[in-house]
Amino acid sequence: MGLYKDIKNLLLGMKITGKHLGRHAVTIQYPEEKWTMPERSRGIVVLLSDKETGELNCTGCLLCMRACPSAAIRIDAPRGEDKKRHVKKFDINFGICCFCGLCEEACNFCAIRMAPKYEFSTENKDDLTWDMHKLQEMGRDVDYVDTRKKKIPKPKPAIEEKPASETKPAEVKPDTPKQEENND
Amino acid sequence: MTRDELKAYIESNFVGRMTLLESGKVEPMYEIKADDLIEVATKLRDDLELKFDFLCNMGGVDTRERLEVIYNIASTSKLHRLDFKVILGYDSPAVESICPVWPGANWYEREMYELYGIDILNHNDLRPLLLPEDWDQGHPMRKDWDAPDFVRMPEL
Amino acid sequence: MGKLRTEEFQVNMGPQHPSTHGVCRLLLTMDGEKVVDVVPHVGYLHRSIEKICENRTYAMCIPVLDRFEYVTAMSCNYVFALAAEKLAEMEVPERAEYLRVIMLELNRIASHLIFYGTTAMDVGALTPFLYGLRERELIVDLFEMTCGQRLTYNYIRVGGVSRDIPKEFVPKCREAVKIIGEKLSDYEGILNENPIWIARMKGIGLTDPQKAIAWGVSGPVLRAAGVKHDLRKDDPYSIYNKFDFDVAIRWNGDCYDRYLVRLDEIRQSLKIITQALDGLPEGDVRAKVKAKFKPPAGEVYVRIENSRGEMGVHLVSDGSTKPLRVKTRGGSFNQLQYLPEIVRGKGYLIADLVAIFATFDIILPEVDR
Amino acid sequence: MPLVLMSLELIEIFRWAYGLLAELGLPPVWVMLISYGVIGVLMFGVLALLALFLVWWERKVAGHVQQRFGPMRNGWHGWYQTIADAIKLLQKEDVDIIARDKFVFFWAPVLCFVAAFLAYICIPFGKDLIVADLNIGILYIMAVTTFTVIALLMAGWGSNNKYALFGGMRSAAQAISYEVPMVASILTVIIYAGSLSMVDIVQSQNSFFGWFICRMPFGPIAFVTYIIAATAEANRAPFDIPEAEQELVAGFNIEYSGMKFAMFFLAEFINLFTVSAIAVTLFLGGWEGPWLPSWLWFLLKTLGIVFLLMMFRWTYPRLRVDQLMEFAWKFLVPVTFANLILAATMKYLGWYW
Amino acid sequence: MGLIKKVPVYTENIPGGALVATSLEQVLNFGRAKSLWYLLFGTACCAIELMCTGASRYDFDRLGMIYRATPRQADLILTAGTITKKMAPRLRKLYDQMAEPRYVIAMGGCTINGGPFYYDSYSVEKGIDHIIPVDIYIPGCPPRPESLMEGCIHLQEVIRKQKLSDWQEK
Amino acid sequence: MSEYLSVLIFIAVGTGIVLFTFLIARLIRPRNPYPEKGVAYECAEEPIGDSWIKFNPHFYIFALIFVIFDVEVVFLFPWAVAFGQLGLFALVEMVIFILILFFGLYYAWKRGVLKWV
Repeated sequence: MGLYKDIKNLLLGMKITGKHLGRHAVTIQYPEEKWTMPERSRGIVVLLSDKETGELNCTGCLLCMRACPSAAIRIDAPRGEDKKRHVKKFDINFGICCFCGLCEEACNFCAIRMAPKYEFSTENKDDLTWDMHKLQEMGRDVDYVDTRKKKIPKPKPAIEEKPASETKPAEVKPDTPKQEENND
Repeated sequence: MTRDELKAYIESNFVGRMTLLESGKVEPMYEIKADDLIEVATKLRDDLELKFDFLCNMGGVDTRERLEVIYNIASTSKLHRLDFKVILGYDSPAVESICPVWPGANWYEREMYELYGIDILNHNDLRPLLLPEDWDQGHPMRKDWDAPDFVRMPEL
Repeated sequence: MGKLRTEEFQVNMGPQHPSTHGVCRLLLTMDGEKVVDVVPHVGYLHRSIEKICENRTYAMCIPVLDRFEYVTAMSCNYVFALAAEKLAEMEVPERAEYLRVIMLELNRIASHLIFYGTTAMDVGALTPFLYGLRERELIVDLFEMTCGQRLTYNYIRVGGVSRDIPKEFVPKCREAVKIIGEKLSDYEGILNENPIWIARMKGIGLTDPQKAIAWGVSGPVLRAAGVKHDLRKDDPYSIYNKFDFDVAIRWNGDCYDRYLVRLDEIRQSLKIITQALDGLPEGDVRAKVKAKFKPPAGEVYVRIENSRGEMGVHLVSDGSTKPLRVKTRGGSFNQLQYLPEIVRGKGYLIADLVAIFATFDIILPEVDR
Repeated sequence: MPLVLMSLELIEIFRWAYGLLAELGLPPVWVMLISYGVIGVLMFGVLALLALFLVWWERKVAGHVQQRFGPMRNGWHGWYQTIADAIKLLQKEDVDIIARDKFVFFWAPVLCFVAAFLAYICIPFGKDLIVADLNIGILYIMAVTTFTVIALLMAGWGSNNKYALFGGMRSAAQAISYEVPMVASILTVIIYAGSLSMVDIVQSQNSFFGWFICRMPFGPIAFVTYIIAATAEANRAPFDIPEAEQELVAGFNIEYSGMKFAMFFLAEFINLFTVSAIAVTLFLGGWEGPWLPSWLWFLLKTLGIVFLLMMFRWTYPRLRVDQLMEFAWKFLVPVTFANLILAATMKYLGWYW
Repeated sequence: MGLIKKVPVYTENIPGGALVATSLEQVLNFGRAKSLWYLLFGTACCAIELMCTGASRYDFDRLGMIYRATPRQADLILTAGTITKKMAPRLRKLYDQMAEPRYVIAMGGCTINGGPFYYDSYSVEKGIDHIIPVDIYIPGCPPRPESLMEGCIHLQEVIRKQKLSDWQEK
Repeated sequence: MSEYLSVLIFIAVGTGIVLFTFLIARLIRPRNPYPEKGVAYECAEEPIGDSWIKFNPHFYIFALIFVIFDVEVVFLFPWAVAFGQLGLFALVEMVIFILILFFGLYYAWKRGVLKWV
């Protein structure tokens, strides 16, 4: 009896593996087909630019630098004559960055964002420290909802922005209390 | 036992041996004298009302003023929990090993010995646990510890 | 044949060994194929997380603690957030609590699926490993959709969770729950009653409940030895007392029971997730937390039921923005301590040791921190 | 044209080539030497290709069982993946290991391969398609393939590594334990075939119901016990304890790199094919079959058995070393010998068909 | 031994010799690139992603990459996870024990620079390039399986560009 | 006997080809030995003690039992081949032969020899 049961269970195992043999693989064949990254994916940190002027949104407030748990962000933004900060240097070392997304949450100016991009292997360690321009370049094609308060929306981009704001209401909502608290 | 019952019970049964501290936020936190540790711990474990048979956690704390050894104990049958600590000074801190009471303390004590430099008396095996075998730079978890290649987080 | 004695010799198993799940070094004293003694050497992954946390603000600690136990990073997030909340005596919105429970339970399943896979692999069956990871991907997808990362989530924060779930989360989660529930029968069919599997697992690595408690062993390892100890029931945190679930328990305390307990736990977790999804209220997901979060001075030890046993944090605050001391506790630490006790002198073979190590489900970051 | 292909018997090519060689007017000994030499080289080529194919196939089977693909990026479904592996292994450094037994270490892979290779002298690939129909055929194969064990033991001993030593010891103990039930299962067939020659054995099962697996009731038992023992002999999971990755890291070949490792790898897959080929010859009627040419039948049947063994590997957990031994001595040996006696009795009584 | 290095030198003077040398180079490089067997070496979080990459969804085997448990047969170390000061000599040992040609991919922040453990950590090695030569760096904490595969494909491209004459340098 | 010549030729051809591939590999492979590389691999640790040790003697007991059975099998082969012509006497005799051996196996079993450890 025991033998019969054992054989039955051994065959059951074969049946299960055999069953899978006929099924289609779940594999995503990476270089040819790619997994569509969810928009919240924290692939890489980028700097966002203004949609119209093309200039960096960053105001050099250093909030992200202070929020970074691994101190991967280095900003040099001295105050100019007009008492405003001008971003001179904005380096992120991706060899230190822990991709936690705290910088994105700290930012009040839609300047820094985690973008769903991931292909950045290099042969040289120094290439992993990205400067302002590279970060900006990477952020060019990142779509975002401009929630900065100082901007007065012009009629033209407002129409374009509408569908974008509909797609990610969930993302905007939790950001709202965050901004308030940072203004304290 | 509920928290208040536990407090009352300990107050009546451990007079003068366990001092309630204010720092405990949720569970009661007591202080035990270093030389009284084993006896109190044994009693905590063996008392039929308490039955603290489970050592959750223990470790050293450096508060910049003194060293402490914290013990978090629980009971798997009575489902209550308790914290206590032993307060030590900076010069030659030492505490009795509580492995005879809770054998699970073994590695925690080894870890404490190497990271905080708190000597464990009557512990039979104080080999380094976490640090490299050839470590000679002192006790890194102390607040004033420093080493040539130790990079502090920049104040931003 | 006890008279025939041979030389005892020592073999290193690890730090780089396929079945030590990371970088544990087991120094085996062997007599032929028999393991006479085992001495674990740890610390190869000692990353000084506790020291790092002492120099970070409370918000920054959470990403660092993600790496404390990366297989169930949600639990690490949660246990620290819970400790900070207890210190600050903070209320968390109900929706956030529900989301936390969903995430914790999903992560528990993910962890147990890794356990299922690695254990099967350590015992020699290679295919279940991939089946386990295949279903884990579904859970990882959900996490990525919600918080953007696959492994280090930084999702559960002090005062709630970082973001609300996206719209498509609930249907996708239900689907994943359904699929995993269905696939469980495959998992069981391929291993549970397999005579080879039973021969390898039954009666191996017996744990004694009293000793295990004394050594601080917790979680599924303890429950497999017949101790009904589950912090979700015994010391309920979050909103676990709202859900109806059973504590998975077995009585023999061998490898096979530890394996079964974890499979049962997957079932119970699925049950909890379904209930939580059904009862998910609307509302805020995060309480108001000041930018400079400063809990009052004091100390607290909180513990939760992780997939590897009791996970706890002893958090000491001196009233500044940075914690004074973060003492973490992971289940694997005690279980690895206990491992020599059950192997020494029992005459187990290397293969048994591998099976015991696998079913203890020890992962090294929890031990080394 | 397809019909012609279907009736294509490879042996005709060899006969024609042999005829050419014989007409050259060399002394007969030379003709024989040359023809065997050429056949040996050809056989090596065939086996190398076969092993490459089997490795690829194994990876594909594993992939599909696990709902993935296996090699995909080198050619259609990665068909030249294993060729890349071979080229890679060819240019891999051969690590000089300190304090080993150099002689043993060097010759172990050679012996391992040669032992696997020698079995192919009397495996009938098709009708008349056999290198030499030795009259002790099956006994010879059994004897020769056992040398693999010595090679593995040598590898384990020569490596100066404890894990390798474990692997070598385990493989020796395993192989000798499973040799007995394997031979006993084979003997059941031999009682009926009345000959040790592989060709005779195939010819004695001339119809489907004449296949030894269909001879009730001992045939299926002998077949199953043979397959179990053969899996163990070929060091395949669930009996792959000599190289159990999770226990012994890589077992006996732990210190081997480059071409020497490749020889073990090659021998493992050749052995896999050998045991399947023997199973086909003994139990499944060898090359017998309608419509298709005989060598194709043989190949198809053998690959079927190989596939079965692969499925075993990707389904079952691994037995522990002592369980493995106990299974052999306490279960397989009694069962196979009882089966042997049963078969002999039935043969004597004439209750068979 | 080392003869292959001289092939370009010998074939220089023969007509069409360069072609032979190049095609030989290509064939050999093809073998090296397309059959990267990686050492089963994972220390921390990245090891889980490495496991996922090997699993059904991403399937490392597609790239011709299978794991070997022993360094003798491995071509590639994927340093998946933090390398601490205690582990560093062991990593060096593993690298030493690998048969050449051998390659190293530094996977994840911890191995590149110490990652989140760069500051305030007393026990983490700040970059494995102090210990062993690294070919490819993959940022991420941990890198996604796709990033890892991209890094491996990158490495394959690097290997395929190698010249016969400078093979044995590393 | 000409068939048996093939065995010799195959041994020569097989060994030759293997050595030939070794030679080819020797020509194109890199070679860079240094002392650390040659250390025996033991999970990234320095090996403790010698690896050539006195191994568990049970292994030899298995070998002994195997030898007994293998000798038996050698007797069985001609018996099996000629079984068709032999008749009842051969059958009974071989059954007795096997039973005697099995008695030995049973004895070993009971003495606990058939345990790997």
